[in-house]
Amino acid sequence: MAGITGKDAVLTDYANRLATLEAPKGRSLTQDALRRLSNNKAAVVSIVVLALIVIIAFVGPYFVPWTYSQVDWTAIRKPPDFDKGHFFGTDQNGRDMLARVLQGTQMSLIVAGVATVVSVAIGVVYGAVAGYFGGRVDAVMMRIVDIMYALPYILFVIILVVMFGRNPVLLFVGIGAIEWLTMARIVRGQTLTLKEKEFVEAARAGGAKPWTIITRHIVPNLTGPVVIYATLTVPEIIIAESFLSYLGLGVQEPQTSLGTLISFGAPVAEVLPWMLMAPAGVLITMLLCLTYIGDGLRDALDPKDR
Amino acid sequence: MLGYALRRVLSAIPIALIAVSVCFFILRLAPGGPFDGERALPPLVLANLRAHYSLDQPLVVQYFIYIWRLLHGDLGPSMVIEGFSVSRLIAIGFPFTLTLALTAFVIATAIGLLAGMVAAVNQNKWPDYVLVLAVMIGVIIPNFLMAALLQLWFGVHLGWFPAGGWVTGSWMHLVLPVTVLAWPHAARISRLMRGSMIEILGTNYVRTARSKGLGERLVLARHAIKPALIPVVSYLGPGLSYLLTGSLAVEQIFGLPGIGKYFVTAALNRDYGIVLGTTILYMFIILALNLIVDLVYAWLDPKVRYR
Amino acid sequence: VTLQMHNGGDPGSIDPHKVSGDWENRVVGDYLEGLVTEDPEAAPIPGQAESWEISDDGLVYTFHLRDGIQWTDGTPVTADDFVFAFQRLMDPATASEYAYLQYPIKNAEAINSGEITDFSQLGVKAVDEKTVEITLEAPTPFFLDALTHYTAYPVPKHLIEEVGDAWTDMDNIVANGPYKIVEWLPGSYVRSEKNADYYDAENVQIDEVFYHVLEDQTAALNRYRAGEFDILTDLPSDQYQWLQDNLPGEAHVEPFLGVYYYVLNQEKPPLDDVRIREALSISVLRDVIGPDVLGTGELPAYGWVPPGTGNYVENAYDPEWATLPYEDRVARAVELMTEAGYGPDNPLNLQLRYNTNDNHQRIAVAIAAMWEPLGVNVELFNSETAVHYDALRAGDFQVGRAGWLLDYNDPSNTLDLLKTGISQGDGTNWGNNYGRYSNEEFDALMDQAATEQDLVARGEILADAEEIAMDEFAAIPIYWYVSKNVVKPYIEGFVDNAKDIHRTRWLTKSE
Amino acid sequence: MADKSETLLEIRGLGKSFSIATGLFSQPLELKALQDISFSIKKGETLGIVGESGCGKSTLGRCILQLIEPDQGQVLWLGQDLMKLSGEEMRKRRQDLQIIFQDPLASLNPRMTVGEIIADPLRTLRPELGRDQRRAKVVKMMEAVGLLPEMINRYPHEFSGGQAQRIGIARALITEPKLIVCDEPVSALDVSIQAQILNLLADLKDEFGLTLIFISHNLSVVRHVSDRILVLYLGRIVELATGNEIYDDPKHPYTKALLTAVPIPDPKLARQRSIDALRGEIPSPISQPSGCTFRTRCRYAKPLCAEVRPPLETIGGDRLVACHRWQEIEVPEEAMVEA
Amino acid sequence: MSNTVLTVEDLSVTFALHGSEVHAVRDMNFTLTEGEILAVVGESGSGKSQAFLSIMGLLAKNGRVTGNAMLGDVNLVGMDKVKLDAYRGKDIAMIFQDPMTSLNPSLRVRTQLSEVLVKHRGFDKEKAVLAAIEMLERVGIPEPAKRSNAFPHELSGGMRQRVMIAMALLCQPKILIADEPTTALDVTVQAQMLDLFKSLTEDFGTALVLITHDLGVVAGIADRMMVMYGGRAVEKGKVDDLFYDPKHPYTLGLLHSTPHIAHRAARLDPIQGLPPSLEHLPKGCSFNPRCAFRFERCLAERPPLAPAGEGREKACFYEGELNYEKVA
Ligand SMILES: Nc1ncnc2c1ncn2[C@@H]1O[C@H](COP(=O)(O)OP(=O)(O)OP(=O)(O)O)[C@@H](O)[C@H]1O
Ligand SMILES: Nc1ncnc2c1ncn2[C@@H]1O[C@H](COP(=O)(O)OP(=O)(O)OP(=O)(O)O)[C@@H](O)[C@H]1O
Ligand SMILES: [Mg+2]
Ligand SMILES: [Mg+2]
Repeated sequence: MAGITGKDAVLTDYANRLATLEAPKGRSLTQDALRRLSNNKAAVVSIVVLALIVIIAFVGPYFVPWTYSQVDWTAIRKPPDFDKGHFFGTDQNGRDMLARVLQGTQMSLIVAGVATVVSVAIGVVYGAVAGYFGGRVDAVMMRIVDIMYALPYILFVIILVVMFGRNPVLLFVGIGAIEWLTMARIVRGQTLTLKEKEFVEAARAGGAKPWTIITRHIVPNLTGPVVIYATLTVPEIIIAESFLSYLGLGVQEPQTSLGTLISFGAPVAEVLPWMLMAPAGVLITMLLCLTYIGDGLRDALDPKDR
Repeated sequence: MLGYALRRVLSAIPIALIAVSVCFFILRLAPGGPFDGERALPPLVLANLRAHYSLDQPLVVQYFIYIWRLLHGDLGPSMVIEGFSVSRLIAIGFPFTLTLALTAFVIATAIGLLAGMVAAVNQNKWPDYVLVLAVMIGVIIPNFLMAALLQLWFGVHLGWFPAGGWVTGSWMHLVLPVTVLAWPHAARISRLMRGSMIEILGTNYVRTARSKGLGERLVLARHAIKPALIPVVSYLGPGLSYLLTGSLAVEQIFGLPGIGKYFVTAALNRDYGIVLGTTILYMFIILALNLIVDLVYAWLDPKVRYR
Repeated sequence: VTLQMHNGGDPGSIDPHKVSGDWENRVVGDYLEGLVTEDPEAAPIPGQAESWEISDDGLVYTFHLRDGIQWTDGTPVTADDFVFAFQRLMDPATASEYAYLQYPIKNAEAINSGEITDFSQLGVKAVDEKTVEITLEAPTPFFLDALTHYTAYPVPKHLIEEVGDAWTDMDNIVANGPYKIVEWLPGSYVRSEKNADYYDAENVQIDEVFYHVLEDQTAALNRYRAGEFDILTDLPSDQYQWLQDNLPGEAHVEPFLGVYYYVLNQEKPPLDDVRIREALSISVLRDVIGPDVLGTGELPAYGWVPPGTGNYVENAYDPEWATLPYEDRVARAVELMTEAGYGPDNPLNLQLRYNTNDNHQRIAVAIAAMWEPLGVNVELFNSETAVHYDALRAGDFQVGRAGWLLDYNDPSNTLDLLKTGISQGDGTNWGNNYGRYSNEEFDALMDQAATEQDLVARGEILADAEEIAMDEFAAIPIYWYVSKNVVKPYIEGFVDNAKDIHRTRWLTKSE
Repeated sequence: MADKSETLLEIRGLGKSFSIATGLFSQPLELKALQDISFSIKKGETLGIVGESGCGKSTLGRCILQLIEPDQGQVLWLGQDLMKLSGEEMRKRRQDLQIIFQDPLASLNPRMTVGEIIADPLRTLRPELGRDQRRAKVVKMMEAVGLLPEMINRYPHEFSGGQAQRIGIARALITEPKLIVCDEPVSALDVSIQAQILNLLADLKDEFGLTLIFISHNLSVVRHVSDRILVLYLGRIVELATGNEIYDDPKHPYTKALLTAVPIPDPKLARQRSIDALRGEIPSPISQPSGCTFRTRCRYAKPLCAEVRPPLETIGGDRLVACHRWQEIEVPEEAMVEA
Repeated sequence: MSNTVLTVEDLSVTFALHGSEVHAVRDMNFTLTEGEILAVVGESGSGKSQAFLSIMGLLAKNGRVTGNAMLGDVNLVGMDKVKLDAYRGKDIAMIFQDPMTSLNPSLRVRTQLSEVLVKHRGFDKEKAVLAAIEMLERVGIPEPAKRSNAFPHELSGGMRQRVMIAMALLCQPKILIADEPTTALDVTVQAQMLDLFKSLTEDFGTALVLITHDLGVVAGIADRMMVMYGGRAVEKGKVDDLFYDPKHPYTLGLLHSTPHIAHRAARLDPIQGLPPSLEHLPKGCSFNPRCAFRFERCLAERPPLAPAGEGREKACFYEGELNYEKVA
């Protein structure tokens, strides 16, 4: 009672000691989550592997004898050849696959990273706003999403290319435009139920603005599905990137990306297997790691799950 | 609720109109037309073709012509597949697409839910890790590669299933395409299910259910599934529409007669009629799906209200 | 006996006046037959016409129809059907893409372009029920060949008068060829059955044909390997070697009348400078493209008319630089570039446009690498087909990919591509001459050839024209197309030919 | 007690009904949770609200705070109708109006630590406070409600029911509001902590003129804290009087019944006493009885009661009662609680 | 009526908590006989709920339990979950403290009620629903047939609590653990519920564990009581003994801080100080920092729960008369 009125101020030695000695530091959900993430073996291994991939992708090119665009006329579509320094073989243009895989990994990492963040951010905000306000706002916002689903997005791509030429930033816009929709729907669905919870009412009673409620009370409780769907979005984005690049938006030859490499490798899986295995191997490893990290993160962000 | 549903159903028509209108004009912004191929057409031929499809009219007039026809239930001609009207193409291809998509949908949803639940119950134990691996393969490997690999392996090397094609009534022909379509869908479902299931399993009401000695299976089936389904259900609408529209690679690799490919190729070919036709079709499907999803929310969580 | 044929694309139509692709030709040529048809080697032989006479001046062809030929609904095929068909073909309202193939016919072009509206003035007449008389504008050495083309097929007049364009609907359609179409599942297949009423029916061995839609070549090969296809009409180049090793003799890769080339926009600098064009052309190491980059062994192209084209001189254009060692060519090219004012310090930046496709991309990458030593920086720019050709036509490019497959076996078919455009209204219609190459001498030679009666002389005039254009590097030919088929050993009667036409009626399948 | 003359809150003719969906296609039922509620509270006063479970007490609290929108009536805060305020203005008011929720756990955000939960209203209402200041306040507040500061980083599900309830109390108190709607604030607390909290509330009342609306089933507690007591039955006020009046001389039969049922913390007395619990059909708010809603369980009911709904009459001073027969009813001696 | 139905021995519950451990329950021992009503009172957060949750096998993920809880001759602690399900709900049922979160928000009340009967009694659905509705009526829910169709959020707090009660009673379990079952009920209904409990123990021999803070309730219904503090039982005995002659200072403190309906005191008299931290219990007796009667021994040594007179135990070294005035 000492704190407020001083009347019941008989805080015993013991309690006093506790209050001073334990002067507790605030720990946020994030710090807590990181600590708990570090206890999850699968996630930790995945983080290490993913970090290695990232490092190799960005540093590796300096140690590889060929560059990703260099043509070796003497080694077109050749399997791995250690004498010539084509450790992963060459493609039909005589370019070194290892160099290309490294460059492609770089590219895919950047694209996936940025586009995922963009699409998750848009999706979460959009969905939470629609779900929280409900009623007419929700109806209009969700019908816009529905329309975007129904429109063939290739059209947007074509228009974008024509209007703005090939600007790498547009790639993110292009991907962002398609990939946030489902996230928005999932988030909205969750928000619909979350906003009826009593703790949201409590927050309103505490004078919180709708925006505060959304960011502080709704969004943190969405982390589970959001983290999980985000890890599912990454592979989609990597494939979407290769498709958009194929259509002329985004990464252009001689630069490449994992998705593009795989789409070239797929038809020759049997005759030039090295063209598929290297990029597919990297992609699969990378995304599996991401999945386990996602799971770990979900668990770590769930306070009940220790 | 009924009123709400009615209002949504009625609003579908104006919304579909908005969608086609947007689509119509975007389509015309894109350079090139349906008759731009490798070879230049003689000018008169081109002019005649354009006249035949009213493309020589001012855009707004074309728009109104289209809408007028549309309101009379006519989706117009296809400009690339001249042998068919858009309605015929859809009438032929859609049942197939629907079969494929629904089969994949049902199977994948069931497998996905089950896998998600098993993974959630065994959280961070080996069945969990293995299941995650098994389902994620379906998302990680792009569908064109998956289709190619399955075709090569099961169609050519093992010869268990036809490597492609479609014979009416033959489920064998469906196996590989459905697998390719269903796998990623099952994966997404199971991931979402796992996550929300874990959350639900920690709630007090699951504790209550356990205290009643119902047995873990019943606890899951009756008490945990319903609330855990919400994020899954949110995905089901988009998921089914992915299955309906995302079958390009599957159709092209297995040579199937569905209409999923038009979603991509028609826009590339500037086949205005088909693009608009499929847009309308999908618009209605999506609106219907999302209406169902929204109604299901209210069933899953009775606190969700509709105005 | 059922033949499972891989047919590539989805037919857009099966109306002979509306189709344009070889995949449509395969279907249409099986159910309709013209006056003249193709033998296994794709040479013209009597079709619906039993025999014909050609007037001495080469202008009038008189065809005598066979007895007893009829549409599958029992109506006889008459001369009227042919007259009607040609009129319909030329009718501007039909908007037939390939009508121009029959422009040798008198007044055809005038009708097709709307100058003459009276269709009866077309040079195709029914002398009587069984006799068709065709009058030409000028003697045309390849006219019989042109008559094998689907644009010359008859159509059922009685049916079209009744149902119009809907005559190709599955409920209406009739046939006069060896097969009749019974099912069309867009996106999957077209199915034909043997036409029992066909005059040569007893020699037709295959009872049923599936023309499968499958654009993915690897998938098609997989299905071929799985035994689902008997014939592949295309093959993935990357797998050619594998096919030769594992299925020896089944892959048929043969020269085909067509040229793959890069157009150079000569309207604008820098490519209006012939030195630069020369440098770019001679520095392309063509020998590596077909065998290595593509893997199917397409032959290098240095000229404009594919070898083996009829009515032409052998090896007409064979530039001397082509035989030089590649290093010398590169050295020469560098020299030329220096002369033109470009070099390492002042690199030439070029945009290379191609339509989105793996093979085009590979070639573009390879050629960009070949140009690098000349100090040329290439920006690769791909776009979808519609946008690509839109840009080429609009002259909105520097270097662009294109290709030309001959419609009929005559050099004029390719050389016409380089003729100066015709002025039209306020601009010039350049047609398919995307690079806007223009040379009066060339044009004059082409006009001269058009009226030359003597085939040999004509051939030489055309060869001169080719030389003029190629010496000016009007475009960069890269390789000659090849036809690619994979045929199961149990299929007989499949004869490789330069037109890549293999009618089902000649095939047999031993099970 | 602080200056009582100022009327802080006045409720006029408040009504609220819920519609209950019974199926996809059937007409929803109407549940009248509150009807025609009018009363006022002066500054520094404590109004106890008692009544049967489900009679609308929580709903009333929520309506006052505009957490649910009443269908009818006015909620006047210092003469200003809260229902007419814009969202932004209402939010500003919230610093003065707080609520302690009945369900402790459900009202706590499962992904916030206790520290964050308690600090949450401060962050919105007192943004000028720095992090450390906020933390200091939170720690003080936790101590005041009997929570150990070392628990500051725990998540709600790691608490016992009573601890969760104290978190809710701390959250409501921390903004130093003028009025708190306490919905069963101490039901899950052991008597010692309950006493501590009640004392704390009393101190705040004395020092800052805190006004309370105190909803509870524990009549002893209500008696202890309340100046006046409002008795609700099926969404209507049946009696409103000062604490002493109610406890010493209940007028409404329902109030009487309530008082006789109060458990006594004395085993022998408790065993001797035969609780005359109310019998009879408990009416439902969906289909309320005609006339007096209590008549179905009232042992004094007469035919009149079924026909005419008794008005809320003023008797002696500020006292209100809604009963036709309040004057005739004698309090049975034995039912009264021995002192 | 002296058949022992439940024997709890050395029951301890700990929770892992980022680095430290919370010892929610330590060394708890008690027995329950048929038809007996045991009241468990004590400080909020002293481990009452967790002790019984652990017996039911329902601890949170970070919780761990040791000790024995013998139901007849089977040990519920550490029992395989599948086997446990044969007893839970049927032989031993629990009414949870937090009715809102303990009811499934997405299932109708009738479903949640009837399923126990289907499972343990093999009733068919309809019969089970009828039985459930009847039980709702017995717990005093008006229009039970209609209300059984409601979802939990449509019910008031007290109704939810009664639904919880109904749920636990449906199978007439041998042991009923009622964790603050009447906090949200008004007194008349509370009285009704207590009657119901009472008749249950009398008619069916159910042993009732009543966790509550309302000493009035305890006084009215319980036979024995157990007082808990800081995770331990500090005093056990007959209700009358403990009420009239508390032997542990904490029990005394509790009785003292109870508000009385008959007179309105200016201030209530709580036990001074803060409740102990279960992460770091004070050395010696956990109550010592707040105890007016402590002496040196209390600071150094923990008093064990030892017999103190007939049928009662206490954990306190102080043997003198407990009298506040004296100390103050
Ligand atoms: N999951 C958990 N993790 C950590 N500590 C917990 C957890 N659950 C409960 N506790 C702690 O265990 C102790 C005992 O909790 P319990 O719920 O048994 O208390 P209680 O005696 O029932 O109190 P109340 O009367 O307030 O309900 C409390 O101090 C609580 O903070
Ligand atoms: N959201 C809702 N939808 C439908 N009915 C509701 C809703 N909220 C409350 N009710 C109903 O309104 C009535 C009053 O509920 P309220 O929660 O105010 O009761 P209460 O007086 O607080 O009861 P308790 O003491 O049991 O908490 C109850 O009959 C309840 O069923
Ligand atoms: Mg309430
Ligand atoms: Mg408890």
